[in-house]
Amino acid sequence: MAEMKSKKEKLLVANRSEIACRVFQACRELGISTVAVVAPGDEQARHVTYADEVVEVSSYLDPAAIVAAARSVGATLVHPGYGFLSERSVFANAVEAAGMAFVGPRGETMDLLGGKIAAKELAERIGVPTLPWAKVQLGGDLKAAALKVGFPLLLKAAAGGGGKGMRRVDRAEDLDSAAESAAAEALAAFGDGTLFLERLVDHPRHIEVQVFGDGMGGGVHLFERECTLQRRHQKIWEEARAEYLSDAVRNGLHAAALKLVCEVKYRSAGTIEFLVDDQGGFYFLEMNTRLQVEHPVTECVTGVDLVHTQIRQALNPKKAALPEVPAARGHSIEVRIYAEDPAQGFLPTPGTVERLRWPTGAWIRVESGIEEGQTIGTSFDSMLGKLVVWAENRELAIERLRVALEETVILGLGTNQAYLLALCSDPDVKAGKVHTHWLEKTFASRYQAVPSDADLALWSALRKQGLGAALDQAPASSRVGGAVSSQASPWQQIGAEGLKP
Amino acid sequence: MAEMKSKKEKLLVANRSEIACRVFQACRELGISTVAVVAPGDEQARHVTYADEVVEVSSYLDPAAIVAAARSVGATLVHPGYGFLSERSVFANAVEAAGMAFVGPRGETMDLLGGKIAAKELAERIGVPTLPWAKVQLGGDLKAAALKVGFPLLLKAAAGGGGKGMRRVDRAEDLDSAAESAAAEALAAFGDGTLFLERLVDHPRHIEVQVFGDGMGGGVHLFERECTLQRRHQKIWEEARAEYLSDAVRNGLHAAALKLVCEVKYRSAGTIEFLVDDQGGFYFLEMNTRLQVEHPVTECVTGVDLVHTQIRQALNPKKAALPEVPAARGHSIEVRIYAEDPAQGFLPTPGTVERLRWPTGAWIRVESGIEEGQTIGTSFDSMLGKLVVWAENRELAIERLRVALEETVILGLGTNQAYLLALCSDPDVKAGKVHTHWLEKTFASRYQAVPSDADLALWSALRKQGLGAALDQAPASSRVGGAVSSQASPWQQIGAEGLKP
Amino acid sequence: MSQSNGTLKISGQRVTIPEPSQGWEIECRPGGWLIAIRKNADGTTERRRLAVWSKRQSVGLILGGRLSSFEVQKTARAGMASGAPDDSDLVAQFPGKVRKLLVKAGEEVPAGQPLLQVEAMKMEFTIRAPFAGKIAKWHVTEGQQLMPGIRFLDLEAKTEKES
Amino acid sequence: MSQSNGTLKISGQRVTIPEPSQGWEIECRPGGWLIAIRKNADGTTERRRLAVWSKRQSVGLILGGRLSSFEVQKTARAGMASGAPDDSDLVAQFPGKVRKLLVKAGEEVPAGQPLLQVEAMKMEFTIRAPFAGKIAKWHVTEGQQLMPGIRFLDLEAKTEKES
Repeated sequence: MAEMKSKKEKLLVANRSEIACRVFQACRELGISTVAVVAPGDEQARHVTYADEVVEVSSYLDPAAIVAAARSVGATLVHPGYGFLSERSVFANAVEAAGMAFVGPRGETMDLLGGKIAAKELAERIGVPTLPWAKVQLGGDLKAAALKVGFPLLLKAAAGGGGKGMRRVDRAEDLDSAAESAAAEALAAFGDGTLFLERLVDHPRHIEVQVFGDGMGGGVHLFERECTLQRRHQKIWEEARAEYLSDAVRNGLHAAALKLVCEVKYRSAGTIEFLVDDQGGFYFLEMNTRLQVEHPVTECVTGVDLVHTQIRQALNPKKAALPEVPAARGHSIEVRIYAEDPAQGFLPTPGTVERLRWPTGAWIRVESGIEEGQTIGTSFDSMLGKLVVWAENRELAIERLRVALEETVILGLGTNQAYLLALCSDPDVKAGKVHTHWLEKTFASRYQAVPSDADLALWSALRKQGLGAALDQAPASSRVGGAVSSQASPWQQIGAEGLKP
Repeated sequence: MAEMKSKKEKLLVANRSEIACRVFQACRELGISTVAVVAPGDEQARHVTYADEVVEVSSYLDPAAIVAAARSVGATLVHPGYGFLSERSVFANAVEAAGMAFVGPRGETMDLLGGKIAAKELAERIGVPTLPWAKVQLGGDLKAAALKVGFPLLLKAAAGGGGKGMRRVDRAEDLDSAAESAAAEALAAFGDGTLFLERLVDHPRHIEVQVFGDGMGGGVHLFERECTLQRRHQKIWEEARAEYLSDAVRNGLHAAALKLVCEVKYRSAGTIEFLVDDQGGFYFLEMNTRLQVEHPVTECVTGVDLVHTQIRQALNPKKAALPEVPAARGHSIEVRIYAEDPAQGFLPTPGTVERLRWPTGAWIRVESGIEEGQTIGTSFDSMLGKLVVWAENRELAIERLRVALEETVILGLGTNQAYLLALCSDPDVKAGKVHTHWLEKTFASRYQAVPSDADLALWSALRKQGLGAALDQAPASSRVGGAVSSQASPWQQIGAEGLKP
Repeated sequence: MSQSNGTLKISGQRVTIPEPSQGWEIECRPGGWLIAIRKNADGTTERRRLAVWSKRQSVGLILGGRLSSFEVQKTARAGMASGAPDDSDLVAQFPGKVRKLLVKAGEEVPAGQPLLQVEAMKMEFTIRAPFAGKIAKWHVTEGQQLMPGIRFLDLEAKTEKES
Repeated sequence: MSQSNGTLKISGQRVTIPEPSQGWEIECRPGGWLIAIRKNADGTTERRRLAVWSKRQSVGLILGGRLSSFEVQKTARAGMASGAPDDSDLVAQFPGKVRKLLVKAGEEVPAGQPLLQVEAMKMEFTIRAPFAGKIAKWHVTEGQQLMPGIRFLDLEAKTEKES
């Protein structure tokens, strides 16, 4: 620790909101001064309040602007967070070229593993099991490739993520039209229309392994996480460790992850994602060459501060310091609180955080991305923060999460709080009988957005006693309520099918 | 877990504020409904907001009133918290007589260990080292007893705690007058004037061992805590585990603690306090037959939820369930935030919590006893809440605590926040070169209550720009500023000597 | 349920506000919590803790940790033709971009028919006809930036009564 | 330091408010934080984050996590005899009980002489003479309950100038 204080290190976080604040905490604990970047429209964001210095940049997605900002304040380290430029080798390389330490993997590793096809080929080469898959040559014999892979299958964008440019195909006849629209979407989203076919596992679980590499061929794993509860590939509930998983599968996943880390001489924190089917088979999906949103659950069960470990490594890369990983203990769950309405196809619900009161208590950890009074727009990701709990077992962790959610007060805009709370008491969630489509296929119909009559009657009583008197003022907006129509969301009835699966 | 849900258990907490809320969290996680009691003048307290049911009682110190309250709502369990009736056997017996489970030790154990003299005699009998001591028979040959014990010595109240009825005596001549005033003070405070003499250890450390007994002669220890940073026997900073302690002393403490637990067939959570001198000697002081304020630091390093464990045991006492205690991990520190001004002899600083914002972040745990808008008076304990941090080692834990304190916002009344923050950067604290009188003897003079000129100049600039404009209103109180007098605290210059040592 | 208490719009669903339940005493407590206490006939007391925020029509209500945010619809004034179809859903609620118009002006569409696709927050949404009718006029073009309050199109309701 | 900015009372110590430092731009940010930003000559910018609360004379200031709560003393108006000794410390600040009167009416006492013991919050405090003088009259008796604002006694300052 002492050697760190000699020359004041300065770290710029090329990210915003919650993850920027997480990295700032780690820096302040290590005596490192912090620099925030702020893009137009994000002035109110929480990370801007907390940094020691702030530099305006044109966009969080502009590598040159961010490197220039870092140089202008004499930053010695740059942490990319997740999303944005975190997996763009051009950014990592530019940071290192400017003589600053990039807190993450090398640019070349991102290129090697960023492309899903390259990553699959690498995995197969070192014996890591992958799903039956095939490249798609436009004009090539799509049907033959598809038959090799077998139906049902997924058409996937090689450069994509988050469900973009993805189409499910059950029958050979639908191949061509699906491939055409998927390629168009992928081209629009990532500037790269290349696709590949991948066998579809019916009720898969999404299990990922947290790894940390010393950049010289050495590495450790920090056990696995389960992120099966997703909606359109957007995770909202993550756990460590994965319950209901045989030791054989668990050890197989860890070994496969380490093989990859050592093969590519991976540096810093990373995550290797797998699909696990219900016959104990597991298949490599992709590697995220960055710190994940859900890293706190791994920190809770291992006691390892992943951000400290990343920063320490970046400060003296020669010293191949790998974290000492003790046996995992207990169970941890994280939920992501979003400004969105799950009962309206997860429609964004922007607004102002009029009242904010995070829960406090034993083994309740809050990663806040907002402050009271902050206006949340729609130009940036709508995650408001994360609630993370730990308990000695999964059953208690779910109860602790329920109590933490019951004590969370975010008022002034819509959030998915009630949806997350409903998950805590769902029998399938408790029994682990879920898969990556369960939220959309099963839970969507169970979730009741409208409060019970008794609750509404109580609110109605409050209203009569003048609480929230503001209610009766004349309506400012143009909408004068007319006939009762069963259809009618502000953006219409946007069910799941609003977005192609 | 399942068997608990069959018949809805109901737990009444015979306590208030922070510890009541801590127990409520544990109950809600176990599906047990909660009952709060509220004494006159405490209506605004936080625990009253959080309970499922609330019963008014004449006082938190009236056993009959509280047992009646518990029966009136059909409570099946009663948790005493700390202080108040938690170590009064009359209360524990009354609860059990009324057919309710007392979440804590049996009344008879309290009698056995509550009296300091009885506890010393028991400890000596089972070979637990104690300081040289002697009973004081009023009119008896005080001088002879004192010579046996040796100077310097402490005159202590047998029934007392918290520094009441305690006098340091360095010379035989001062014995009689000190004994007379100590006895008077003890009689007034605890209705029992019996005193005893105890050898005074010069620079002692206060180390205590957390224990849990099955009530049938079995028990476990959950390692030790260091609570050396005290002011007039009032702890403000506690750590687990105790750094700078040889394994010999550590193991000796644990073994001694377990001997006592098994001897008295101790039930539930308890703490055995020792004084440790700088030659590796340790001496039994007393046993606290209750859950301690500082229990969270032990929970953080072991992962054991002490309140769950107490409740589970009380629900099925037959099943001699002892917590599984894994190896301790990392280091945890708790600080107590009080509404008091350390620069004025820890003068109470009541007021209204105009702004409250607890810190959030990794491994930061908040046990809050207040809510924004609550008025804090002087009729109850002035602890506002506790900040607890965990980190992989002590050095990092202190840094994490510093950051958490830097992010704490409690405005509207005075607190000891700046005093605690100053402790975080004190070289003696970091090096562990402290003893139970260090705060008063050494730190008091180091602590600077007045902000730096630069900080005041900045505030002055804010003021000029109209922020906090209210400042310039006419003064409501009678005080018209006159000459500058160096003396002048609202309650005069109340240094440490305001209270006899 | 009587219309007198007005209606709410929760997650796009219209709900009639039920009769206020009786016998609640409300206590405002520190931390902005409201405690509703009701003594029941059987001597037990019911105690609910909630946090409420409201400004003009919008309400945020947290009860037992369940957040519901909704809009209170003013009860239709006596004079208004109560049957007028509600076309408030054809107005943009927040910033976004028009991706694709799916129907042409003049076309007849049934209720629920997808009209256009918009993109907000890196996600795509389909706007459907709130009622059957004819596309009178488009007010937006593909690729156009959207701000809250911009009307997409005019949709003339079909003559026969809404089902 | 000039008296013009008035004085503060922090933890019982009187402090003269220093000249306001120059060049600060203040930004009010969500969460009630105030950010003071100052561009220094060497091109670096200084950025301090604070939380402030104030009502009438009392101020709560958190700067870098250091809370200071203090009272602003109004600057003495020109007309007042500036030398009048400040006997504000002879008034109870909050509820408590008189335990023991240590001096009798009519006695001469030096500054700092213990006058009475009071008990508040299960702790005992000694009230000392803020300046040398004669005990003119006691207003409280032993065992009497105290409420903020109750004056303990009248202390007549000695004639010669305060040291």
